[in-house]
Amino acid sequence: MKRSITRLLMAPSVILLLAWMIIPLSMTIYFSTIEFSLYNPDQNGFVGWENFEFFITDPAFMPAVANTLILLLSVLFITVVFGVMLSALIDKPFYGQGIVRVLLISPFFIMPTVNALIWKNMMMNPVYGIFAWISTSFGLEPIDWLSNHPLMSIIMMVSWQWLPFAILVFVTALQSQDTEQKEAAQMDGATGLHIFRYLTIPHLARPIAVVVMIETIFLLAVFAEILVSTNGGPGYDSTNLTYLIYNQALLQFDVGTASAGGLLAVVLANIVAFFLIRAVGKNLTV
Amino acid sequence: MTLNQQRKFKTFLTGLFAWSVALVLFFPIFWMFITSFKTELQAISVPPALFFEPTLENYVEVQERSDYVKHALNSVITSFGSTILALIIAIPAAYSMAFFPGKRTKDILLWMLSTKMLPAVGVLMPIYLLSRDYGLLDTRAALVIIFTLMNLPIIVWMLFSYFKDLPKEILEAARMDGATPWDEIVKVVLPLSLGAISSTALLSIVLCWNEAFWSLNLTPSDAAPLTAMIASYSSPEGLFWAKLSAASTLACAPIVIFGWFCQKQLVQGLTFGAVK
Amino acid sequence: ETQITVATVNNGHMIEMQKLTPAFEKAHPDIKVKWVTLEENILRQNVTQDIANKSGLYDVMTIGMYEAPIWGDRGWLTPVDVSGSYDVDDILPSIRQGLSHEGTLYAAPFYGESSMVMYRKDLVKDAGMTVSDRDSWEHIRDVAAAVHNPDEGVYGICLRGKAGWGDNMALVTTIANSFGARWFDEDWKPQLESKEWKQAVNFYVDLVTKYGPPGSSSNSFNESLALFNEGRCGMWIDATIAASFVTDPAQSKVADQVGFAQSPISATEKGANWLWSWSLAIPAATKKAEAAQTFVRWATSKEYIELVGETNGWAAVPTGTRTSTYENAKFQKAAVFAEAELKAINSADPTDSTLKPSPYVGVQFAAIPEFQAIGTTAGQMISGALSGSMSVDQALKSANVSADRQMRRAKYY
Amino acid sequence: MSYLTITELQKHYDNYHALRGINLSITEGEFLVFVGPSGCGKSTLLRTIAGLESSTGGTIELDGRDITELASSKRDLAMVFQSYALYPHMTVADNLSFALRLAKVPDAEIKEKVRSVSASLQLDPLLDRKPKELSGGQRQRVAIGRAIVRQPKVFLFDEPLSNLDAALRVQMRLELARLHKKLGTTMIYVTHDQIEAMTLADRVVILNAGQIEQVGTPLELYRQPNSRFVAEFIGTPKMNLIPANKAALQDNNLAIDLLGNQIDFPANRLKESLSASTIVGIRPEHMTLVEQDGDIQGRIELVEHLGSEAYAHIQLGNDQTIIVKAPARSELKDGQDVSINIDVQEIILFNENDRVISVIPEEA
Amino acid sequence: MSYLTITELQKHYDNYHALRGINLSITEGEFLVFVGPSGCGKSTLLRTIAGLESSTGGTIELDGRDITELASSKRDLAMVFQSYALYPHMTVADNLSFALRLAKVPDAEIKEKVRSVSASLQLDPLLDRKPKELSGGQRQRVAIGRAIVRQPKVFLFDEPLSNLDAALRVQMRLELARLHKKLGTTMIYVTHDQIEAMTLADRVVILNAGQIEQVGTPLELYRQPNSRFVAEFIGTPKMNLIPANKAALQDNNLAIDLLGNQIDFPANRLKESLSASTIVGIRPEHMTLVEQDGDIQGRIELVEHLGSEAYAHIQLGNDQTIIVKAPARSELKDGQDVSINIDVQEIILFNENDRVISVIPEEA
Ligand SMILES: Nc1ncnc2c1ncn2[C@@H]1O[C@H](COP(=O)(O)OP(=O)(O)OP(=O)(O)O)[C@@H](O)[C@H]1O
Ligand SMILES: Nc1ncnc2c1ncn2[C@@H]1O[C@H](COP(=O)(O)OP(=O)(O)OP(=O)(O)O)[C@@H](O)[C@H]1O
Ligand SMILES: [Mg+2]
Ligand SMILES: [Mg+2]
Repeated sequence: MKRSITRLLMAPSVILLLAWMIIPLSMTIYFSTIEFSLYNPDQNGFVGWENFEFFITDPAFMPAVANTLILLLSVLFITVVFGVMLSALIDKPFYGQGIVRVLLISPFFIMPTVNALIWKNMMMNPVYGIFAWISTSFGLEPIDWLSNHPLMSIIMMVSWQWLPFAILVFVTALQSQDTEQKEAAQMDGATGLHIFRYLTIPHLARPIAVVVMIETIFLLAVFAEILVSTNGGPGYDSTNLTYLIYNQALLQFDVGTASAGGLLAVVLANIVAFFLIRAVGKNLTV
Repeated sequence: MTLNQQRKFKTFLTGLFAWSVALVLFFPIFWMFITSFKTELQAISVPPALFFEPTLENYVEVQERSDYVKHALNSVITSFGSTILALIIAIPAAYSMAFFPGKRTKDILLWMLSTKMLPAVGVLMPIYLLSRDYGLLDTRAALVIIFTLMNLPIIVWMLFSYFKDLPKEILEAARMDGATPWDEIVKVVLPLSLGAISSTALLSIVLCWNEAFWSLNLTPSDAAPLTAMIASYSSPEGLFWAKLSAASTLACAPIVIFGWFCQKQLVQGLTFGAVK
Repeated sequence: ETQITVATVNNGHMIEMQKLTPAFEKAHPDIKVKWVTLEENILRQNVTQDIANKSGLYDVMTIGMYEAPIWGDRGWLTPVDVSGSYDVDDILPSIRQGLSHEGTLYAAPFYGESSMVMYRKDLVKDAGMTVSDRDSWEHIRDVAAAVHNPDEGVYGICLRGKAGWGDNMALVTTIANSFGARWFDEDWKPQLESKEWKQAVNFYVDLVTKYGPPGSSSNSFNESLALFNEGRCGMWIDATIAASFVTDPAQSKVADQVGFAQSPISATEKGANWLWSWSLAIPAATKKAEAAQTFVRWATSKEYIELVGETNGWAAVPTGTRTSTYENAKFQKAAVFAEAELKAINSADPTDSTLKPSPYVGVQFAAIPEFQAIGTTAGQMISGALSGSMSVDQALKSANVSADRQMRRAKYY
Repeated sequence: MSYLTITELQKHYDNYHALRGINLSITEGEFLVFVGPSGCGKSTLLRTIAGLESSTGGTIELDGRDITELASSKRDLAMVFQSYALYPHMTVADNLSFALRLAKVPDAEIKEKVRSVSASLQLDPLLDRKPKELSGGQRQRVAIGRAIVRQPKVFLFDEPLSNLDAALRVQMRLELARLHKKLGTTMIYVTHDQIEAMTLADRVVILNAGQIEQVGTPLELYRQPNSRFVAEFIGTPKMNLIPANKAALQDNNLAIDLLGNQIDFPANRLKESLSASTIVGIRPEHMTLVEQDGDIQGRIELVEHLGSEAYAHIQLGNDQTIIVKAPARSELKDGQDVSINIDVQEIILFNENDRVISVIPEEA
Repeated sequence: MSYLTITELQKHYDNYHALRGINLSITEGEFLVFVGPSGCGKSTLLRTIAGLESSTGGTIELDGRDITELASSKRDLAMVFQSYALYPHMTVADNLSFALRLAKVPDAEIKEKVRSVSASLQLDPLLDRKPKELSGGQRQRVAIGRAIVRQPKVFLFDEPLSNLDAALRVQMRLELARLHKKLGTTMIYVTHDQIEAMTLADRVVILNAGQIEQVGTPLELYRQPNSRFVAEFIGTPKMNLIPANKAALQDNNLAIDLLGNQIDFPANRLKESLSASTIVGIRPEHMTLVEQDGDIQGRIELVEHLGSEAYAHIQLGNDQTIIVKAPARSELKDGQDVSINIDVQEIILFNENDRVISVIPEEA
């Protein structure tokens, strides 16, 4: 077919996304160079790099970057590892498989704010939460999740949300695994564990890449859970970059600094994406 | 134990384990559901009240306070509307990328995905100002546009991956039969990829349905979807867990049930080109 | 027919107001009211964006004592029409003062609150202690120690710990005030590293860690309320509005055992209890100012309070705004906490809340735009100190550095 | 002495009775081929022997040991799959050594075994490639290599050549035959290609609907089929089957009325008495086209020239089409009337139950 | 009169020159078959004719019109794909009528055409099924029906039978031949199965590495190959090629020294003079095994019994293995020494460039 037609077909998507990227981005770049606080909308002189400097020198900045990465990597790790194991498990036939699947994927459909509220108030509360109740029932000291392990608590909530997504993708992928290969391995003397290790995991390489890619996009943007449960605290222990920007933009109404932060986040996201695409990109488009 | 018995026992163990994990993971949702039938006092009682007289009081309260139907309708319209719009825009692009790849196709695809890296919080103000200037604040249109653009890259990508796995010969056969590109898309590609399209759509709908940031900032009132409704039940002064549970149950139920019904589709279509 | 959009916070009194809308619409058939009810944080974001960008989505917005003077100063708000039957003089003077800028009332108080001590009479008595009307913090600590019995699931004292300028910092500021501290000196230099702050925060952290429930660093009003109503707190120092919840048998297991007292003091009485009011304001950008005024006047009138009293019982009326409410015999009878609450509110003075002189208005906050950022960061640090992830000195130092950055950037000096 | 003995083997799927009592004994070193139409249970039988399916009745004994309940990984059998089922992410070398590594064989020994197998199958230049970089025939060889390297007691093959193109199939078939000769290991081979069955097998097992129809050497099956099913199944082009109207015994000969013409059949070859409706089976290569006065007449519908020979498709009086093998250069024209001579010695008769009622003597 | 004329057709892929100047003229109604080894460009040529690949040089003319640059949908050709490429979401009836509906043919006419095609291909009972509910052969028929219904100028087939099993392949091959006879439409057929090529084609085009090696009728190619490539490619089992040491002219005969034995070859059949290294090509069916005193000697390595005949794989003195066709019942044993007679009339000689240097006369 003619090149021109293929271009024409792609045009709407490309143009829209280009606009979606360029217009806000250029406005953001503009805002990041002026003094722009919602409380003083009339003062908007050019300030150069000041907003960036202010954002980077914020004592919360480095912890936020670190937390962003820890959150990202931990959730990726948890969802991929448990996702692979659970999907391998529910891929085999057993009684009530359909219902188990439905139950397993349900958390993915729950709104992030609701997720955080449920976990914070009903699960993790050290006095009247379910976890505390379980601990005390066993005679243990309840863990004060949000105070003592704030980032881990956030990681748990986010993982709970995204694990089902990983399971969904992996279950789909497992359906295409060649049964004859597994049988061949069986004849070769492989146990179930061997098959999982030597056949299933390599088979899942590409779906894992997909899950990592998509989750990364969303995990870099996590903030609702933080806002609802810990407000980024205690200290900066659960502040991530997105929450820090949120803090600037919507708690302090400092649009200039928030824009600068936003741009820095784009840079960070692209650095992550660069490594990610290097690592898994080959798998994505082949 | 005979071979058969061994296998049965293994199956039993698998089932047992899978069931336990599923129940544990589902528990928070179950608990939210249960809590929605408690009084506020029961909701915070220690140890947790397992046996209690269920009350519908919370649902009545939600019904009185919020126009659930309006919010639900907004959610449905914005998530379905933007998904349909995004599909309409994405399908031709994915088709052209999958069946007529050029040297740049891969780069374009990765670039598209990278537009998703823009943190929403960072560009809130530009979008807010644009919406204000074009009179889009508190309109469904604003959400539809934003959701569409937000999900477009993933939709293009998912469809692209799937289309690439379609047997090329079928399209060639259609071409030999005299089909134009339009015929090819509408009469061959679309019917063949219904599974993928519906799972893509489902994913997009779920993401839109649960999107809270833009809906809270741009459409808090008339066009407010269910996520905004939740915001009127979370953390007021006073006990709120039971009422919040009821509101959350109402807000999540449609999409969860929808997801359950489409689970098969979702599992079939989420291949991301992984099935060869 | 005019339709006005009212943005409000999702607290109980506002919900009540929403439910009573038909009464208003009946009295003013040409006005229709549309409600946007949001959680506090989200509401604040929303209305701030709306008003700062002049988007004009809302005709009436619910704002706090923090915003009213700042926004009034910016000219973003239309002054409240206090003419005629409105009886502006009935409004409690400290509240009125907090909502005014240069003598003009920019927001009509819907309900007001201060902080006070709520305690379990039974537990305190069993422990052989007493709580008097205005104790020192040291005494409160001793009572907490006496009542504290975690094995039985009872904790000595429940206090806010969740980071946020309106959350933990509201309480911590009042403690600091009573220890003689202030946010800024006369030159707007942040004073968080002062001796008084250190004393106060050390005391607070010590108290909560020793006698507070687990998880305090993520508790705010609601979490404490839940604990208290479950019978797990010997004492609770928080907003006066809590009084109506803890005495409500439908919500509280300990409704008949609650005693009230004024917030504790230490070096000074000044600023020992906070002052806050949720109020209705009319953005300057609205095109429906007239209808909005009508609504605001109705919702914050004596008649409205009466309406609630008659409809839902006098224990449920919005309090802390008008003298007349406290003079009402029916209210006095229904609300055991009436006296304590009025006393608390009246004793707070937003213009003079620190021992040493300070340049800002506000008891538990400073009514300047930068305070949100400063207070939020300080809140995070102090909750960090509370959870043990840093020392008090470190926390205050970080908070001070951060505040200094903000003030410098805003060119205060 | 039987090496692998299968007794009354049954396999029920949920709703399908796939194996209906299979009895078979296989001697050591034998090359046994299962053939039969699609769905007859060949794969099921093979997989049950392999332990990949559990049997629902009967026993399997290997080398004196009952392996019916043994896990497949412990049976010491190797299998080559139709799809080859190579491990796609491993190199050829890793594919070959996988089973040995699992069995924790010492590295040096693994290396040695892989080397020897790869040398004998000419895989040396491919050892570092991944399966997707191999051609069909090469994959096939790797799959076989993977089986050989373990030195199992029995090799099982499930249609190993069916994914290859014709030329390669011929070549691989020969290689398999050579391999069997060299290794001398027992092999069980499933196919539905009867050329493979005929050329490879020591004995062929013909399966039909979950039961054994006949077991025998290829030539036995070709020349002395038990039933019409076997007769039709074995031989390309297929055996022609012509219904005979009447048959009467005259002297020592049976006079069969074949479409109006009478042919004489030596009656001493009859196994049982004739019934009214007899079917005459005659293979294409046992008929010759003659100018005139042949046993039956017909008209040429189509001639297929294969170069070395030709197949004439001939329409008979009863509208039936039969195939006759003709020499390569015969000048046959479509539409031409022809006369056909039948080699009566090679005729096989079937009764109405499709069982054979005549026998071709061992050496004619 | 040429109906489809291909002139100097070139096709470059990014990094591969797939067609290197193809010249071909096809008359109306002809059945032309492209054969050649895998990767030689058969599919590319067919797809270029179809317009599915754009050519990078040369022209294609159909019925007097230059179609080189025309979109495939406008060329009025129909194609049957190896994978059938049926529309999986449509019923058989919809598959058949799809092209007609696209062309906005009136409903009544569509109905009529589909009815007639489905009747002639016996698809009537299947019309309401979806492709996945059909067997391989049925799918095949639907794919053909889909092509027929449009009454195109030329049918293109790309290995349409290669996904079928052997028995079905034979049957479908016959159906195709009948179809061609009935419709009389020009057909171009790609296969790598030479039996198909031989039996179906009016003319066969042998492709090799993007070029035409030889064009001719099946028997021409079989008997008078131009080159060793063609000779080896056509005929199963393959032609045996034995290097001849010396050759000397004696009287009218050429004395060829074949592994020490001398055979006499009629010199009048030589097209060109002999070079030092000559290769003698002889097909398996042109040799016979004799007790003794044959032209050459060897030892039987392996005998494949096909029932109707047998292939003897014989190892010669130079360690080369040749295949000799033997009668079905020959009592050949592996390892037995044999003597072989060669039908000298059928010998074909090749020079060191693998071109033919002798010719078999038209009628021997
Ligand atoms: N898992 C199963 N569940 C139910 N029926 C099955 C199952 N596997 C096979 N069958 C049925 O058992 C019968 C025998 O199948 P099998 O695969 O052994 O046939 P086959 O002889 O190998 O055929 P083919 O030549 O097509 O491979 C078939 O009718 C098939 O439908
Ligand atoms: N899209 C392409 N890009 C590059 N090279 C190609 C492409 N398609 C085919 N080729 C190359 O062109 C050559 C001819 O391919 P073609 O498919 O025509 O072979 P073929 O004769 O049909 O082989 P087969 O019998 O295997 O189908 C092959 O070497 C192939 O690798
Ligand atoms: Mg099979
Ligand atoms: Mg091809």
